[in-house]
Amino acid sequence: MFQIRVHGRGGQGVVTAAEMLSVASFEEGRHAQAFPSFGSERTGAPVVAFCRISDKEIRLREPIMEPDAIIIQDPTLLHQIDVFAGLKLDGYVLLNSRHSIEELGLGELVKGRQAERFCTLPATELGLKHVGRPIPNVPLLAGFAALSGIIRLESVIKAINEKFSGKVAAGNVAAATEAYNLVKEMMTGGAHA
Amino acid sequence: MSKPFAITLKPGTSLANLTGTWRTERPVYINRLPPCNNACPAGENIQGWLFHAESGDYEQAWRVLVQDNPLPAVMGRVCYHPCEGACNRGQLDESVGINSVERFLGDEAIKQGWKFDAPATSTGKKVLVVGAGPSGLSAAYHLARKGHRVEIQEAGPLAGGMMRFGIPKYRLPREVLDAEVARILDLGVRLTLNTKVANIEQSMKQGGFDAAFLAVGAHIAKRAFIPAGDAAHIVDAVSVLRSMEGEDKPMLGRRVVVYGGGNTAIDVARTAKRLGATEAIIVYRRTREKMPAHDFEVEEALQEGVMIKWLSTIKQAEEGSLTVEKMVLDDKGVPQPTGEFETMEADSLVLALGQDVDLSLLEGVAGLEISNGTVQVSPDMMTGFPGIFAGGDMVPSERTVTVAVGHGKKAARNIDAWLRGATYQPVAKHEIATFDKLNPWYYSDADKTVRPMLDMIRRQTSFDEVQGGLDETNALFEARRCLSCGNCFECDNCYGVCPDNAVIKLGPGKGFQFNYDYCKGCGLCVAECPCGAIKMVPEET
Amino acid sequence: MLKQTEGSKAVAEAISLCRPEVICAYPISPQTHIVEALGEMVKAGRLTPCEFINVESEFAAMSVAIGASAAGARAYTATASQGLLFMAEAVYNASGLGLPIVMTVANRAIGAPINIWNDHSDSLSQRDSGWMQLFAETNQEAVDLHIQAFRLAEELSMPIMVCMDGFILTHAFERVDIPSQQQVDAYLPPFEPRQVLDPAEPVSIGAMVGPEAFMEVRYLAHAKQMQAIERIPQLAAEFKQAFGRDSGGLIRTYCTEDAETIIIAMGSVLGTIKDTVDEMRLEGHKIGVLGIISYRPFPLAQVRAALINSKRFLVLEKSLAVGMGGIVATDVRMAVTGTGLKGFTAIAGLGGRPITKASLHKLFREAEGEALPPVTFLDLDWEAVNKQLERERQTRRSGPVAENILHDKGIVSAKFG
Amino acid sequence: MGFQPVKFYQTGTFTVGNRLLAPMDRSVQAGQTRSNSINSGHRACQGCGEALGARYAIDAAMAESNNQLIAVNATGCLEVFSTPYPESSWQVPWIHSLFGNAPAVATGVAAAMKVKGKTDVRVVAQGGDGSTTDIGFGCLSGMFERNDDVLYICYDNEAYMNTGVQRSSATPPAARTATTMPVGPEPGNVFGQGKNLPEIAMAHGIPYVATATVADLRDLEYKVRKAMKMHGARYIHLFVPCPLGWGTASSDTILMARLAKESGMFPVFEAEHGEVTGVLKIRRQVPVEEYMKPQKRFAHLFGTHARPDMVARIQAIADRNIRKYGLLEDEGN
Repeated sequence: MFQIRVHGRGGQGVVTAAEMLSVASFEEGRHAQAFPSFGSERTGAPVVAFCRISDKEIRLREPIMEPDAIIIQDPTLLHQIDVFAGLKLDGYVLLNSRHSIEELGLGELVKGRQAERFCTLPATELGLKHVGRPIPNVPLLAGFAALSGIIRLESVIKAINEKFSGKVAAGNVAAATEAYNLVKEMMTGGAHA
Repeated sequence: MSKPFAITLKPGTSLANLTGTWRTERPVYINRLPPCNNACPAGENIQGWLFHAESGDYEQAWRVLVQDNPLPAVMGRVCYHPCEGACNRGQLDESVGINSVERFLGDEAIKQGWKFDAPATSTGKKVLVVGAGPSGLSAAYHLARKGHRVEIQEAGPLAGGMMRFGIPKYRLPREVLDAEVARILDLGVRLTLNTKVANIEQSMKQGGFDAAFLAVGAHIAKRAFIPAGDAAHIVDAVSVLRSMEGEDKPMLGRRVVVYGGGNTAIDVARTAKRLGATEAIIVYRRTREKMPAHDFEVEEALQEGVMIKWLSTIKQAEEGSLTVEKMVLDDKGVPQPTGEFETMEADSLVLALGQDVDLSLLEGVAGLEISNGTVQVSPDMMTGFPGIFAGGDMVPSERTVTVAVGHGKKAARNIDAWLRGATYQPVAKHEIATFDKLNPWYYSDADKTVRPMLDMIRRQTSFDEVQGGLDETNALFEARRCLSCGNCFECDNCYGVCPDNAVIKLGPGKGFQFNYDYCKGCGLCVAECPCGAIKMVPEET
Repeated sequence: MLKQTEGSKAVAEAISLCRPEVICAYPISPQTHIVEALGEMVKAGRLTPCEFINVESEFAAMSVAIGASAAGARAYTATASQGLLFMAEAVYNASGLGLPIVMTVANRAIGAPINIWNDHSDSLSQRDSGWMQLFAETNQEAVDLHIQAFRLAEELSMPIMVCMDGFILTHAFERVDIPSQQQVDAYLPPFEPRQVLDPAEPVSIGAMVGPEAFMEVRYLAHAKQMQAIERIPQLAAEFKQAFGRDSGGLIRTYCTEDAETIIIAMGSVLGTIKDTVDEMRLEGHKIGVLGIISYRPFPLAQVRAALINSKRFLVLEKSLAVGMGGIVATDVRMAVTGTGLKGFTAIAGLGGRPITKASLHKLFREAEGEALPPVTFLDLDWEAVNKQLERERQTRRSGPVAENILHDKGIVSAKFG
Repeated sequence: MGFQPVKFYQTGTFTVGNRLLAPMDRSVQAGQTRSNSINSGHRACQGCGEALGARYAIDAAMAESNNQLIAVNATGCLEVFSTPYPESSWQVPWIHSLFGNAPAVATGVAAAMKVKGKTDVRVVAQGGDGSTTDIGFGCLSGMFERNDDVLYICYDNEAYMNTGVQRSSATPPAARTATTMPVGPEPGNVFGQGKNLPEIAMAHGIPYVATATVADLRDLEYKVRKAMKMHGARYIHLFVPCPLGWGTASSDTILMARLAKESGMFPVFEAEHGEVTGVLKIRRQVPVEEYMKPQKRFAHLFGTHARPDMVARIQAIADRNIRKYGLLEDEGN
């Protein structure tokens, strides 16, 4: 079972991200379970959502305390809450930022872990560029697909098309594709690593 | 559908619960005597005939009316309508114009040529009626309807009595009177005119009459002692009015003084005015309030220019002038002389001081009691001589056409019983439906219809009828102002206001009945009955 | 059709397939997504004929459902928590009148302190209302139970609550098989009311019943639920035949054949429990699970039969009878009366407190060792509680309890604002 | 307004029936075939205004709906006295659910009729002043706001009579009830600003709002029939005196309603879409004393410890109604 935790702020599509991740996994014939950190948060408040992916039925209902991957939609959260709590030693981290992990001062965190599993992506800019809105969730999902290989880009695109339609869907697909390629490029090019 | 136990009930099943057991008092439908009926000297069932008139069934209304009074067209003109004085509606807005509706019905009957139903049976008995005045005509009519053979012997040249020879034409057109008399005669009543009965016993024996009803009226004018010069022109009102029916009209001069305060005085004064008098002055001892004449007649006379000199007595009459003394009323309302005199000009003086009865036909009849110039009769209208009854002005009572008609009816009933060897048992009268028994809320506001009056010039110069009749719309309206005091008129209030649906409506004309199985005795029906036709009575204990 | 979808949306689709004729909606978390989805379906004309009524309160929601049901319409509503309490009078009324209304309860705690997260306090507070209560373990079961609920409710002419854990199920995206309309139509016949308001055949519904018949009426309601004990397994079996899935029934056992210790629970926590039990089984523990699906009627005989061969049981419940202990546990103990079985109660997950495998591992081991007090409060912060108790001993006015505890726990209350 | 103008016929339209009217112009209550929606054998007190008002109103609704009617009843006297197991007085399909939810239940019934295409079946909800102005107020307002196709009839007898005459928000100032006893410097119910439910209903802008009394049957029937001709939320506030609660003679029930209207204490009017379209004028104005004196609930304002000051304040309320609604003929309107 692969467990992902998504951090962000109300209004950034955090819950949607987890849900789309589960849909993408479902499209690949796997079981998936997405759920929010059921709360009464309003726009701007820190929000958490979860997603489990497994090849068999998922019965577990506890919150994800030891995630295999963490997606952070808003880098300002780094200074406010312990977004990395419980991250497994071999875990993935994908951060929405124009800056590198080092630039963000996360060098300490990466120590003793697999540095290639840490990555940043200017997702907000991608969202603005392709969809016209500063919503980073879809680019991050695609970036996560590239980073982790847990899901395929095509599955993310399927989830996008299930969630959106028309211009919004097309923009998101474009953003996702660019994000996917960007991360792939970074991983192979190692430009930031 | 199998319905859930107790949760769901069948409709209307509360009929099993007889709430009538809650009652300590029960409502009962009653009939109360309407005050109009009670006040009618002719005993008319006024409310009864108004009921039919309300629905526009005038013939039925007329038929109910003439069960008691054969002269509605006359009565609708000359009756002083005590019914209207008693009418409960008078306490609401104005009394119902009963008299005007009666006249409408009477006129309608003449116009439509409605006839009385022929008597169903013939008794073979013969009754002599002496006098063709209102009392005699009434008695003859009722006797005829009961199947007796009736002959009226009348001293005068025409039927009608005081209706013809006492009441001026402008109040009672003669064609109306003639029509109603003719209708009575059509029943088979025989009328013999110009036949003065000199001796009643003899006349009965000669004619083979089984009974007689005497109604000779009061045609002899009362005289007062007034010192008068030879040339003074003094006449009595009876003669004046009687002569109006003849060829030669009375010569009263330009300035006429009438002495008296009754309706006859008014009639004469108004007649004088019409005959061309420039001044018609009534001299009366007391005040207007004390005047026996009906106020509306006084009012009409004043409108026509008749003058009235109150608190005055005539002390002396000379040619062209009268001496009059001023009077004052003492504590008891009796006029007392003041010693102040004045002179007034007068071409003639008409005395209207009342009338006496010519009782000569009774001379020698055994057992009769005469006092104050009238024949005494028992409550069944019979004189002291068995088989001889009397009524109208010749017996002690108020002297009006309506009273006379009532006497005729009452006498006829008693004569009929006497002829059958029985005693007439009047139906017990119901309790009177007084105003406090009504719930007047329910009656719509509706002012009395004003009857049209002849224009003043013609009133002063002709003998055309002064007061007009109602047209059909007005008559209907007026009839519908009746409150139906004391008797159910099917307004459905009891049926509607019962919270327990305990009033059963039997259908049009059939009224209602209480369903005592469910009536809880709340009394709402009694309180909300407009006409007081329900009352609460205690349950038997 | 298999779908990856939100629990609420799946339930809404299931309701829609049941062809409800009147839906009453009043927002309260966490049931809102269900009626929102239904509202959209009605407005879009995808669910027709159906009246979707936005009422002014839960009390009105149930009342509208009562009126609709009494008039012969298939009626549905959903609520949670305070909403259920606010409609409580009408809840009792609906069952008293025998109206087969189906209502989703997205289980949520009852305040104060106000709390929107999951536990079972709400529907359990309506334990004696006369409504049947079926608890879903998964969103798939929530979907299936609703379909079965309409059939059962209408057969017996009694209302049913389908209970699903708020947020944990309602807001969870997971795989759900949504049946086809044909399948549901074949399983669920049109509503044939037992009593109906009809001008053609007037009846008076809701009469005042005095001492002479009230007990009988109540007994008949009880008898209906006893009939349901028979019908629920039959309907589940028919469901399996038609839909090919095990869903519903009175109880569901897991690894109980040789179990010495049996964990009893209701709702979604059964999944976490099963995972924990699997792990313990791998370590050789003789432990099993008994899930109760039908809380009302309570399947006394079935629970007894499921437990009779074990040595001990632990009822883990998301509810608390304050001043007493467990609510479900009381019923379970009645089921095992006279068996000599050792029973424990664990109160867990109140107000959405996560029930973790880690805690369950510890708890179950203690249960196995019979090292538990009769009532355990799982993951209770004893330090905070004791501090507060101490404060109260010392000062009459010790301040707001919740605030104090949050301070003690080092959590800034503003974060929860 | 109030009733079809009828040609003058002896009693006009004040009596229940009038044999001189054409049958079609007569009241429903005058008919031999009226529905008697609430049948004999019910257990209402002697002279109950509510039993009367309910039959008046529901029979009229039955007539207008061609007997296609379903009635919903709130808890209260009407419900208790009409349906004690095993007997029901209702001859219409009828349901009682709770004290405070009749409007919502009616909404549900109406929704069921709509969804089933039974557009000819109409729904009436009814309750006393307690259920209407107090406990069921929220549901009523919701029903109004949604403009559900329900005619709601409030039978106002100005207190909780079913439970033993306790104050409701419709209880008039100074009136004695079991919870507003005639003691202290301000005996009886408080002088508050009142809760004018018809006006609150009007504020919802619903198609029709009317007040009526059991003393003006034609007016009541006219309003019920008019309301039944319309669709959407409609409200009729019907004044029904209670002999028990008011301490009046059982035979005075209608008189009390009449005096309430004639004194101006209970303005009778109708409104469409929030605007007053007609008032029933006072026919024979009476001072409020005439209305109050026969009622034991006001007895403490008269007699040995008379409180003319409080009576004057009540007269002021009536005067205000008269001004506000133009209840007198010469006051325009």
